[in-house]
Amino acid sequence: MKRISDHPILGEPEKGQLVSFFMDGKPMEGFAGEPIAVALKAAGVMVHRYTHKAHEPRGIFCAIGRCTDCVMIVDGVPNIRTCITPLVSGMRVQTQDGVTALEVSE
Amino acid sequence: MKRYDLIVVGAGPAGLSAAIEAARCGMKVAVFDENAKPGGQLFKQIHKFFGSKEHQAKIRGYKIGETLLAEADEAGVEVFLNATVAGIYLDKEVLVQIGEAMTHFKADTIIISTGAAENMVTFDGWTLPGVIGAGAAQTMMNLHGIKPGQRVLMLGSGNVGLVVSFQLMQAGCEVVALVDAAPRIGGYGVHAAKIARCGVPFYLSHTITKADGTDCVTGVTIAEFDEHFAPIPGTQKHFDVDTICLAVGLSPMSQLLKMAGCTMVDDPKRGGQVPLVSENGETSIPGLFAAGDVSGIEEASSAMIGGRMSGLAAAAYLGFLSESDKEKRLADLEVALNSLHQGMFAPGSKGKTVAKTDEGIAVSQSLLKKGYLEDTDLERFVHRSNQTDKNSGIHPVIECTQNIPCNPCQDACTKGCIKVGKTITALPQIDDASSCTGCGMCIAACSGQAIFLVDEDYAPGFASITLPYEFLPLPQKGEQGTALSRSGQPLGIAEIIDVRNAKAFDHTPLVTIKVPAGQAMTARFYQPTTQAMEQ
Amino acid sequence: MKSINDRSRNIGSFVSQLDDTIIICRCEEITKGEIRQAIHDGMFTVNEIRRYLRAGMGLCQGQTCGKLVKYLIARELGVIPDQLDPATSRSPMRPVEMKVLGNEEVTHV
Amino acid sequence: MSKHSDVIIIGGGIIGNATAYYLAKKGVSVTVLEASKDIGIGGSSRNGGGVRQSGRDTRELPLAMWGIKNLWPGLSEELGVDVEYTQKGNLRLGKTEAHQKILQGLTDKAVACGLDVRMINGDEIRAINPYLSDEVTCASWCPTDGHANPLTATLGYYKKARELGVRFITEAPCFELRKIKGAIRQVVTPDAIYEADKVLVAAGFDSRKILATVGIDVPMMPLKMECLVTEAEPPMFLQMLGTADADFYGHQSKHGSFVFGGSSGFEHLNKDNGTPISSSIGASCTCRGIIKYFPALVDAKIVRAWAGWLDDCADHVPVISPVEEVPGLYIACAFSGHGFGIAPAVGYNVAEMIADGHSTIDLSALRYDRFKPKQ
Repeated sequence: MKRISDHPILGEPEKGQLVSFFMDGKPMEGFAGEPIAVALKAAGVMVHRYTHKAHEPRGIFCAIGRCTDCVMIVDGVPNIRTCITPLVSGMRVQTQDGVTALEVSE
Repeated sequence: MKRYDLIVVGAGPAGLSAAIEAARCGMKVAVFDENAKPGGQLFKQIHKFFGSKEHQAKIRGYKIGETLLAEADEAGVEVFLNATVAGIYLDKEVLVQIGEAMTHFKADTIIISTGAAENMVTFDGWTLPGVIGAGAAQTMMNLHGIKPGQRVLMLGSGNVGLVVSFQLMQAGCEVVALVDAAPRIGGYGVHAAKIARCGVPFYLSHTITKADGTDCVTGVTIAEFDEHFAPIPGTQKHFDVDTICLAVGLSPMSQLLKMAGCTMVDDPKRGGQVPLVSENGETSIPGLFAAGDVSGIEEASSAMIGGRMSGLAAAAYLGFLSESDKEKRLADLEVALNSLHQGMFAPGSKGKTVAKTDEGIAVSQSLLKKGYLEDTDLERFVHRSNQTDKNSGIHPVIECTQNIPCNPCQDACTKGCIKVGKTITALPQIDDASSCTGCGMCIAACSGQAIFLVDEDYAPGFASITLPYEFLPLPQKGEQGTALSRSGQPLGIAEIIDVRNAKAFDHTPLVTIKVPAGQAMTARFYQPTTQAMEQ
Repeated sequence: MKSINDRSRNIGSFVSQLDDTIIICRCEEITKGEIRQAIHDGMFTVNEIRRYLRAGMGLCQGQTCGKLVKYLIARELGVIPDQLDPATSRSPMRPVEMKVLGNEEVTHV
Repeated sequence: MSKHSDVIIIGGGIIGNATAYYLAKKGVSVTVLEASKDIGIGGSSRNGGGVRQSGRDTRELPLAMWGIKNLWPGLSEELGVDVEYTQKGNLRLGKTEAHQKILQGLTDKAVACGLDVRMINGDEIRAINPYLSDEVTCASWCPTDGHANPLTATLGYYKKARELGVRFITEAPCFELRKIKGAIRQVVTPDAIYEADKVLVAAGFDSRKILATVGIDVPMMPLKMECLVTEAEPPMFLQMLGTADADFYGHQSKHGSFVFGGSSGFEHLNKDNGTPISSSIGASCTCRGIIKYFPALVDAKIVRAWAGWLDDCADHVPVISPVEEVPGLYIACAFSGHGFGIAPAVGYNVAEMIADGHSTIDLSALRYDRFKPKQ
């Protein structure tokens, strides 16, 4: 389990409503308002994008919106920093390949 | 144009402190922060702070953040969140993205307190998902309640690396090793000791040579380096990990100041590009100040004082505070700041090797290289450790051996057992004449978790040791587990004879274990049996 | 004259190293070898490396690699890093959509 | 090291670097003195990258046409650096009748000089670039125009010139030119006095101050302009764009970023703090301008905005000229914001002028002494 259910100092994390969203077409669940990257992490998604030149995987690196490594396509818009963009119910999140969506075989 | 007396950029410890002081002087103050939550790094700091009472010592960072916010609110400071400053222009104009729009603001004074950014190191595979900054780990676990990974290797033994390693364990992650290219541990020995006694090995003069994995990290190789930074053959070690955490220092995030046209200097002692500032943080542009890490990397306690100083200076600059009041109040703050700037971790001591404490005691080399005190170090440091003839029941053992600015233990003991004195970087002394009641307040007050209550003759052949235990699940009275040494080595069976979790301890439960009398000065941690089996 | 100002000074020829393939600029995927080669091509400043290779010109605008590039240049030129300026700071400090940047209150003159 | 060379070039921008390269190719020894710490820090690296002929004054048009025909196509290969030259045409856009009139005037003049440029209507425009909004009703279309990367082109010339032995000295601002026995001889900097038989002043707006030390004036003023660049976007179009109103210009780079210049209407009045800095209104204003032309770019993120000074000449046309009054002195400045596209041709021809005494293209219309008072 990736989520911390109880913490010795902080107790139980405060979370929003459990909502569903889509990751490369697949339904997933996360808490509304938490960063998209956190919901993905909880679901075990490590790769957020593949780089343009070398097609190398990238994921969360700085987690504070600075390094821009975790960018993905969110509701059709590329280069969205998922570590600081709150999750909204029904969001369509896609792995980014260069600056476009990664083609995912169903 | 919306105009304020003062615009503060960054709602971290420095920015909020500055805003509070300025607003209390009667200024109209706006604070902009790009994050959804204010407080900067404070809300990721779940450990108890060092310093003295005036520095809010023994209070956890996030609590200090809550206090600052309440104070800012009370003082009438307007805090704008999700408000990203795009740039600072001529005439102290600030362009801010708030929501889906840009808004222009002007101010007669500006304080930049944008904090710091993490440094990075490169190695083969450092771009793989699973390699993260230590700040990222803190953000994930302490703000968003998610583990960065299950098995983590930490690179960097400065205070950030040490503190985050401990936090990772608190969050339920396993820290497999702590690695640093330097030959000595950079952070406080007490932070290192907390980790070492959990069994985490330290590898100094080592660095990462490769992160393995195709789509994410699956392992890491480290190696010892010679003086030319070349790996020494045969010293490679491999760990199966899913996360590599980098804590290799911070750099001031000073771009806004540079854009504003402030004279900048590159000062390695302050972490990189910093503005040229006066004592109160005023830059080369009159009325524009810098406070906190952006003007030189330190810790939050200093940032809060620096923030307050620049807030007062800004108030005086605009006539909201008389020069004489300014001088007086700044002088007090100067004293508070200076008290933090003493001892072996003072900014002036950066990069120096300190061989002896201020008291003239040789520093433990084991602590610097392995993260824990050797038994042979104890005689020099631990009061009463060799006075078994005098033991008369429970008494504190303070394993605090470096001159760090901290004194809550002194205030915590109502019996006057513990003395630090006026200089808060002095090593605490135990007054034998005073009688310890075993209340445990000193343990809970010690930000370094370096105080233990020992009773050598708890029962015939057995000693009791009371230790801080900030982990879950909390052991239950009567259960049996393993006593661990300072280096995390199993010593034998330990029985839990008491668990106390008073509100006054502030989430530092005190666990008392019963161990054979011979382990009174060696057993320093407790491992539940279930955990030992899992490993 | 300060040491790096004479661009014809000899810094030796480019010799490839084992770790030249390591990425320095994560956004633009610029390697250590490319940066070292550029220094030997005469790019002696952080700004020049940016412009020549795009290192630090990607989405994060050099926030991650800025210091790394500076240290690489310093090492290759044999100077201390403090002698080198960082890249010029420019607005916006964070990437911002054109519709947002264009959406400001306008007071027409 | 010797302080003497055949030619000293003052200014390490693209004009200086290109001239240095073409001179070095001819075997001439050259020293380039650059005032700042960086090569190509001025207008050379702060422009929109246009390599166009259309919209130019007829006095500089021959230079532009010659450069596009003879130098730009092979430049990447010659310099060993990808200058990203893209020759896919230039659309100069209009929305109103007034715009139509401006564009028609420019087009007529260029056609008279032999340039393939013509006026097209809205449908034709959107056939070339389908992303343009319906507001755009007319444009001049020059298919042989294009764009390139000013950063790599400037530094490419520098790199190649350096390889050929040109000596570049940075942080060497010239504060005085000195004549010896009636001819130019010395260039004085804070750290050293450099000597040469010939001196080219190619220092942008600073040229005026430098030339004044030998009593020569070029009537120009620094004018601050602002540009911005987006994150990389999927490829959309390859043309260079401009407008009749000059409210924006730009292109999509090979890398995917859009580079746009724009205007807030205050450029001639903008202040700064000694370095060209963006105003608080420039980028926002440019964004609004662009969105009107390209609604599809609303979500593109701006990662960086910058400002630069251009050396705006009294008649908005460069001065490229020998100075007979000061034997050995040459001027190449006052490019008025459209120097990048002609820089290779300027470098080539100025190198000829300095080394051979004459140039392939007749530059007499760009002389320094052309400025006459009103009658």
